[in-house]
Amino acid sequence: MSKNTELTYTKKDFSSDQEVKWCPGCGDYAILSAIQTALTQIGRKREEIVFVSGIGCSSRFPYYMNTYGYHTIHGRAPAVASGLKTANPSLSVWVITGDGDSLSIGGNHLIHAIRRNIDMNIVLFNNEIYGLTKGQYSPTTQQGQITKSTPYGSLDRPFSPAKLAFGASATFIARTLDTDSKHMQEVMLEAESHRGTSFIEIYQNCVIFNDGCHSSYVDKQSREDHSIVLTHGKPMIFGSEIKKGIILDHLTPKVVELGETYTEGDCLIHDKTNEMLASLLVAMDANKAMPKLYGVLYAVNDVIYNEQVAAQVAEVKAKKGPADFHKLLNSGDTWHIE
Amino acid sequence: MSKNTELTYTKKDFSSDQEVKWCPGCGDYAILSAIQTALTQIGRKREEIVFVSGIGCSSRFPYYMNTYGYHTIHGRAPAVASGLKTANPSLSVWVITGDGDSLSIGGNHLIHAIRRNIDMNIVLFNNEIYGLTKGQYSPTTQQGQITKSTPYGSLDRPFSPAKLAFGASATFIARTLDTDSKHMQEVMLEAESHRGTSFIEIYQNCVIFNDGCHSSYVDKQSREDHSIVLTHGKPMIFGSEIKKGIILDHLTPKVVELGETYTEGDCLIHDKTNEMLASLLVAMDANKAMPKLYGVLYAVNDVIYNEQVAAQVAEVKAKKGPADFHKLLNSGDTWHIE
Amino acid sequence: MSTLTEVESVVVRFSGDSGDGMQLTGNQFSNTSAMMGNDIATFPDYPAEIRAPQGTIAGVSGFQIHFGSREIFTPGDATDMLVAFNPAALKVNLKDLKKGGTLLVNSDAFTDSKIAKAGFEVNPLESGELEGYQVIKVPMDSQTIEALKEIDLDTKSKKRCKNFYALGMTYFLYHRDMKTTLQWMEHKFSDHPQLLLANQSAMKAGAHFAETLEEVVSTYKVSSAKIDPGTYRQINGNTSTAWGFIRAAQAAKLPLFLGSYPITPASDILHELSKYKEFDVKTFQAEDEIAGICAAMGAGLAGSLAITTSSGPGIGLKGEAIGLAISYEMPLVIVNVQRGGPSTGLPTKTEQSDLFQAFYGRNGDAPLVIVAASRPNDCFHMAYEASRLALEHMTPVIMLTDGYIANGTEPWKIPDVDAHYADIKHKMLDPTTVDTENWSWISRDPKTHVRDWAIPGMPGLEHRIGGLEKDFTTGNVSYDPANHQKMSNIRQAKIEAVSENIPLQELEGESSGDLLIISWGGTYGAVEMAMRALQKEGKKVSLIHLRYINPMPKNVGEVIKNFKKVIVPELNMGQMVHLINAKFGCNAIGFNKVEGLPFKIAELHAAFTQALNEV
Amino acid sequence: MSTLTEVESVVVRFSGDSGDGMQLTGNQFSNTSAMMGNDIATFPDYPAEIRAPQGTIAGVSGFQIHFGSREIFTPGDATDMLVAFNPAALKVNLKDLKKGGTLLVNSDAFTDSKIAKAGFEVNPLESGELEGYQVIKVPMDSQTIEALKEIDLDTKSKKRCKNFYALGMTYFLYHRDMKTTLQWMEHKFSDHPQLLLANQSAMKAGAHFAETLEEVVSTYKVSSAKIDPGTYRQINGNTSTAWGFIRAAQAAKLPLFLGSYPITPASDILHELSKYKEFDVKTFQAEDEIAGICAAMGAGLAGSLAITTSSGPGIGLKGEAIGLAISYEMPLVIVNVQRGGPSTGLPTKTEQSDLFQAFYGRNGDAPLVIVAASRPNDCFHMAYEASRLALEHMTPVIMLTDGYIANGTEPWKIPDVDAHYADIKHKMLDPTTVDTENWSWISRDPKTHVRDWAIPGMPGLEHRIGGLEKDFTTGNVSYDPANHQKMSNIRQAKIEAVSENIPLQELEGESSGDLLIISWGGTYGAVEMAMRALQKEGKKVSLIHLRYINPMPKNVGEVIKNFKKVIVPELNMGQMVHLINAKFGCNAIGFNKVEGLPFKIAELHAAFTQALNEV
Ligand SMILES: Cc1ncc(C[n+]2csc(CCOP(=O)(O)OP(=O)(O)O)c2C)c(N)n1
Ligand SMILES: Cc1ncc(C[n+]2csc(CCOP(=O)(O)OP(=O)(O)O)c2C)c(N)n1
Ligand code: SF4
Ligand code: SF4
Ligand SMILES: [Mg+2]
Ligand SMILES: [Mg+2]
Repeated sequence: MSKNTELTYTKKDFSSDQEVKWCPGCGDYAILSAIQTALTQIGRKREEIVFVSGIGCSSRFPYYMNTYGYHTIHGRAPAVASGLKTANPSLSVWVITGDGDSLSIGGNHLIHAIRRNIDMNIVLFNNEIYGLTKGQYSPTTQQGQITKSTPYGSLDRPFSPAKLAFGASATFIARTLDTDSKHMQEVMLEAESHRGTSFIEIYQNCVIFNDGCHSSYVDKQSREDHSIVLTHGKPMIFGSEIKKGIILDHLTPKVVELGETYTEGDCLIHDKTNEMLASLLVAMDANKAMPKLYGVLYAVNDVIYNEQVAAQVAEVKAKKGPADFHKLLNSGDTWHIE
Repeated sequence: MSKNTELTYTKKDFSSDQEVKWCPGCGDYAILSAIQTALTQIGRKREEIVFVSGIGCSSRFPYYMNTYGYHTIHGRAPAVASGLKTANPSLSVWVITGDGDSLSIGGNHLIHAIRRNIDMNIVLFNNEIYGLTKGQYSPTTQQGQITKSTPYGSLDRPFSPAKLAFGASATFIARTLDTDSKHMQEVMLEAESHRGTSFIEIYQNCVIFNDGCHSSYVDKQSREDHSIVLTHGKPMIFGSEIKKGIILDHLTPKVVELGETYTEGDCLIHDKTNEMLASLLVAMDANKAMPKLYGVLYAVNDVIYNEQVAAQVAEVKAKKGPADFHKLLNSGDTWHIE
Repeated sequence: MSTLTEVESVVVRFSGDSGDGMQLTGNQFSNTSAMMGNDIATFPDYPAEIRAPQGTIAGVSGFQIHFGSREIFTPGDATDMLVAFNPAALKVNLKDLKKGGTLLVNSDAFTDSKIAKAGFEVNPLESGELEGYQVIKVPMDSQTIEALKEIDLDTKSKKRCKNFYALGMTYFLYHRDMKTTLQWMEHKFSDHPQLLLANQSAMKAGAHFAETLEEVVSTYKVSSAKIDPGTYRQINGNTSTAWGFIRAAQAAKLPLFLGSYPITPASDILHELSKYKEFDVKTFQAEDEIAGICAAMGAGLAGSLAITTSSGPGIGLKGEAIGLAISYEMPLVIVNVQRGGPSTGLPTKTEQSDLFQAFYGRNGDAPLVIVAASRPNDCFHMAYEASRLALEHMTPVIMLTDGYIANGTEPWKIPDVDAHYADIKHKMLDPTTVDTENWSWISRDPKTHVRDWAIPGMPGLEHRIGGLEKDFTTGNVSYDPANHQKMSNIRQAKIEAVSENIPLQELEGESSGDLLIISWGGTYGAVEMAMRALQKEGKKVSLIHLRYINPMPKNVGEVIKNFKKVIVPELNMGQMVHLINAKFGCNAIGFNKVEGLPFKIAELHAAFTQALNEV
Repeated sequence: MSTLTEVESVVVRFSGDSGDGMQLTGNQFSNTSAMMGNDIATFPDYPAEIRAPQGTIAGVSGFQIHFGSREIFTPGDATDMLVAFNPAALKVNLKDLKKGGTLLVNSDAFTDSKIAKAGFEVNPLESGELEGYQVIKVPMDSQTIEALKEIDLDTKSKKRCKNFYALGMTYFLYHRDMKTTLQWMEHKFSDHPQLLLANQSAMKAGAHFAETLEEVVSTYKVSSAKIDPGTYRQINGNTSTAWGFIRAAQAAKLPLFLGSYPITPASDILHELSKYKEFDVKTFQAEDEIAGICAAMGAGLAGSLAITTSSGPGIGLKGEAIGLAISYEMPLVIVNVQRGGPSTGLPTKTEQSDLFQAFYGRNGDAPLVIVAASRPNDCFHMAYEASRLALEHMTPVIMLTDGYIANGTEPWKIPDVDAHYADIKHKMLDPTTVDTENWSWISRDPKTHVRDWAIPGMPGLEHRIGGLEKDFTTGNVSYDPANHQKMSNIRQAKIEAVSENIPLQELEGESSGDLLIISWGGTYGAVEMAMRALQKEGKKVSLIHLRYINPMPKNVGEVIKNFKKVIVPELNMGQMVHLINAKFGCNAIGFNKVEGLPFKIAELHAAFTQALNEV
């Protein structure tokens, strides 16, 4: 769909009349606000935008958007959205989901939507907990964490969402954080302009059941020392006081201090289109000792399922000519009784 | 479980009395035979071995094994096996599955079993088709392929099973082929000795619905030119007549001819324990232009869910002392009525 | 010695190994008979899904044809003639051959090893156990090869023609015209002149051989039936279902979207629909049944006629999403091609045991519309009806068929679709005519209780729907107690109101009497035949065969009252009879069978007779 | 002016914002009353899952206690006293306060903005709409802060003590002993001496204030009840369920394995069981409900007592696996803590609308055992029974509870588990005593039709099981028609035979009469109370409350015959009544409500009275 530049929406145009019902202080508010703002800039009419969600605190999102919205069932939003987009490729389709919704019960639909590369934006609110059901561990909860269902500590190894998405052949992988509205908006805009499935993970804070789970790399004070904001074509450097960078030691990315031994020039240059680099980045990113990555980790073009479906329909129509039900009924062997 | 070296089984000891009912020429026969043979060498008693499968031609496998066997429902074998192994960690648990069973309906259970690193062997018979239901495309079917459900060609991008498993944080990834019984046996033995989830993909031929889908890299004549048998610590070289090798050009693995410009010494050395190398290998492996990889792509140790569960139970028992139901009943506030 | 007998109807079964081409052979025989003006019904009987080793019981494939000069409703209970290509085929089918029936066997296949594989102790061709049948032993392999000796083909290919050799013999015995098959061969083998020649020659040689055969004691003639004038074709249930949906989408002027996951015996609907992209049909083979229905729902929300297809185990997985569609009050058709259960059960066998699941396979009070097709060609009609009711009433509709009618073929008088299947009035809004300020997505038609359908892309009608309980007026989430009661009531009332939009139940027979038979779904043919036989005997028996299952036609309760006894024959352990008794407070009895096979007319006749005797 | 009245029972409700500590406050009141020898029942009433903004209707949290000197079965219909911490709490709960009842409000919270937020047009404390109630307006925030002015704590923390200030007042009004709560505080705040002092002081100040309050016109005394001697504790339904399973596993000498996925209101069973690893309990939080039941089945195959827990939408997802467990004939307990449906429905509200799903939510004819708990402490017993029947009969068992009894607490006389819950005889084989040569995994007990249980690790008993139909004798895959019928029959007969192993149905009241009430599950308390009231009025009414749902006790049909009329009260649109009518051919009527709330005694009384009038 081409961008309509004549639309002049304000953020308020995207707020529904429903009272927002998240806990005071929940990271979801900031995400809602960032997405509403981003939508004013995508150049799509409000009625062409659809939000689809599963079940969870995060999945209440569509109720607060003055667009079309479907709050479906737990884990199935990517499947509903896949049908919706395939049936009407002219819509701007957004899936809103949580770490439980998308990675636990909905894991299969997530990886299949990504595999098919259906043109939609999947936004995963990762608070590393089941919020709505009051605090059980999720597939992203850290090992050893005490939760409602793990009084002696969680034993599961967590998923790394970016790595999983890459494994499922994602064409667009990005990450952002609920404490940086501007970055969220930038990522949303780039995701919407990507053609194919855009997978966006947002570090989101659940004040009630997992407060501070992301704090070291999202809080303003510590963020710069524990994360890198990736920019295409720019070296991977970070740090507030002491500047640090990522270099490649044989195949292994390593954090080094910039100064005498290493300079900016030694650091890896981010190339979001490089599949092999992406494979190292997502592997590295799953390593807790390494800084977290923000921004667009990976973005490439590949065939898009919904476009292919439309093209195949068009091709068959061109070849077979207009559909004629009478011809169908009379195809093959028929006989006549007088 | 420690290996019992006094067992002297022959292959026949692992054959059940059921007539094998695959199509004549099906690749499944060779796999059955290889696994039966491999089992004579793992040093486990027959009654301690359990095969669990879903639904599909491949999933009929347990019926033919003279061990405990459960033919479950479509896609759910990893979940059943997870419970079985967690409940009784002393068993040798094998999941037999097809590309439809494990990657389509069962995708979520597969990635979660792998994530938890439950100590079992998952053997995926990949024939790139739904055999049992007579020939619809599967998540590994090549794009453009004409199948029962894609008369105009399949539009889905296929999964690369190894890449997906790696994305799900697999600790053991291997691949083998139905035309090489010895290699299959080796891989099975290494998988069984790996502690944690072993993920093994087997290229399997379905003579009826997808005959020859793997032929270029499994047939004896062409195999050597289109695949590499990985050996830990050995350079990645291959080719029947002209020797070829894999080198790393910046980050990108490339095929080169060995001779003047390049020698064996320039080639990548396989290190199955190197996570970063593995991330490049699985990404490369998904590229159809590159040779197929056989052998153990990746094998590392990490915490194992079923062991952790057992340890936690033991720890709690040690701390709390023997369980006493009367104490539980009388815990907290109670009062007495005379 | 050979005699010509004129008969009303004949049942022939071809049976052999999976690789022997039985389905093809059977199809040719039935096409020929249809072209000759007979009424027909067929029953293909595949082996279990995996091709078993050659010559085994498990690998037997069969095709049965019933053709006649009168109306034919079923493929027939017992066979007049069995063509057995190997010992296993004989073993499996002999019990269904009528005493005195004709048995044509390929004696070349009766080697010791094959005889043993089929589970015979001794060679049945020599043991005397075939006494009482008209046995025609023919070394088909060798005779076919002999007949084709002039043709430039390898022996294996020649041997493969033996099915046509046998077909030629059978054509002769039943005075069938070979024209149709010869023409079909010309088309089929147009690129392979040698194969064309070989197959045509084999068939002719077979016919010629039969003519000269001493053993052939009788041939039979079946005149053409008195059939409604019109153009006819053959159709099986799954194709018929697929076409019904295509037509419904056309009539509603909507694109068609199928979200599905393959499962026996429903997959062919997916296969069939995937062929017709020119009709604006999109088929989405999902990662599982849940994604199949969810994708269909997504497409439905976007304004397509949304369909999902499966069989019992897959329908179970769809239950949660069906509940959501009920809660959304959106149009959606769910097809269940029933097979033997429980669990994986008997995937290739027929049964009617998912009726309870259709009614109740979801959490909460979750009513929806249920319809059931009665025979292969009725699938077209009921698929259209299911779509019509879904679209006109904004509700999910479950359509039940079964493996028997899904795979069975019968002649179908091509309907005048312009007259009868032309216009479905769905509830989609024209946004330019809506007072968007005061519109709520949940506002309802006061009589039918049906809501409007607004889809993404329509300006001013943006709205949000979820699976939580909704406020009756605004459609927003509501936890209000009284509202939940109101919404539960309206959901039920809405489905009950569908009874105003379906035909009254037809009653076959007198409107009162001793015994009322209530049947439903794919058992129609056999039940109808059994009832006709009883009526001919002067019994006071009538039939209502239900195709609209929920809600039922308004007059069903009335009809029941006028009979002394009610019997409900079903291929399950007693599901409809339970519902009928609960709903109408009657004491209907069940006649139930779960053998993975359709009813035989004879067993129904016996059961009805016994019920009559007990009146 | 203040009077002391002796009453039989009292209902008090505490209500405020989610953050106001209402659950805690209510719990203290109920513990204290229990300790004082009253019988009690409680009803915690959480807001919908997400914490809504402060002061809104959606954010109201409540806790109701019914305590008395006679047997108490329900938390009470209407309240004698309401403690409202803010305007929203008043708005939500006023309609349930009895005319003349006591209303204690926190007047500090009645600011203009909060009044508006609660949806009042004008300040209800001034508008006169509270006339007819005994209104006690107390500025709780300021008085609490004032009372704690000497204590070294920030104002926010002091304000937080206002719930105990109110509790102190309430204790005074109902002559409750503060001892229990004071002791509890010492334990709870042992690490925070300032908080301990503050909370204790606040409560005492509240009690003291009440004593001096002019407005306080009456105080009430409730004597201790005549209660069975023994040791008591409080327990809610979910905990009771969890403990029942732990005990059953002990009695069967098996490890316990729970495979589950969190869902409201069932999650607490998972939480509870995850605490008791010392009892050889393993809990597996799976990736979804399907994996939850499948993992449980895996553990069951390995020899654990296998449990899975969920609520309606999750149970739907388990349907296919339940079918497999039926086909395997393996022990497995499936708990459904029912909530409001359809679809996501009303997750935090109670309902009984998954009964049909329990019976029929699967493909094929797939019978299993169903039990239902009648009240919080009965969950222990029925969880044990469900396990016992699963293990003794090698069958999946569905246990139904609901949100109401799952969260509700009541006193429980700690049972003599050594006498009554000590020995479950499962079917696990001792491989050393088996004739392995001739053993088949499917061989059955001739009377109960129950098969043996052999598990991996047992030498010589290796076998393969699947979801395809099995041969009756060998257990191998079988497509044989007659065998499928035989297996279908035996699966049904096996479940029916369970009726030999459950107690006969108890009848409360005369064995014949005008009206028989048939109730089931969590409605017991209210139904019992309504029936007793009618019996006191001399009405010929009796009750059977079903806890064994499938099969039913053998005498149910007999009991029904002796009554002129049968009424089935249920929190759904009429499910049990449908089953009863179909099964027993009677014309029972339903009394149905789906408001997400339990029955009130009064509405049942009215409904039964009307039914009696129509006899
Ligand atoms: C079929 C089904 N199973 C379980 C649930 C209960 N449930 C609702 S939301 C949720 C998890 C939510 O976690 P997440 O997706 O991380 O969202 P969050 O609340 O943290 O935003 C669960 C288990 C449900 N509604 N439906
Ligand atoms: C719930 C459910 N859905 C669908 C099916 C039908 N079904 C059986 S096997 C199968 C696919 C098999 O493909 P694969 O796993 O690749 O095994 P293969 O036969 O190729 O070995 C399908 C779709 C089923 N049995 N159950
Ligand atoms: S529970 Fe957590 S995620 Fe949910 S609304 Fe509250 S703070 Fe947000
Ligand atoms: S259909 Fe294919 S996979 Fe199945 S048994 Fe036959 S050859 Fe093997
Ligand atoms: Mg979460
Ligand atoms: Mg396959």
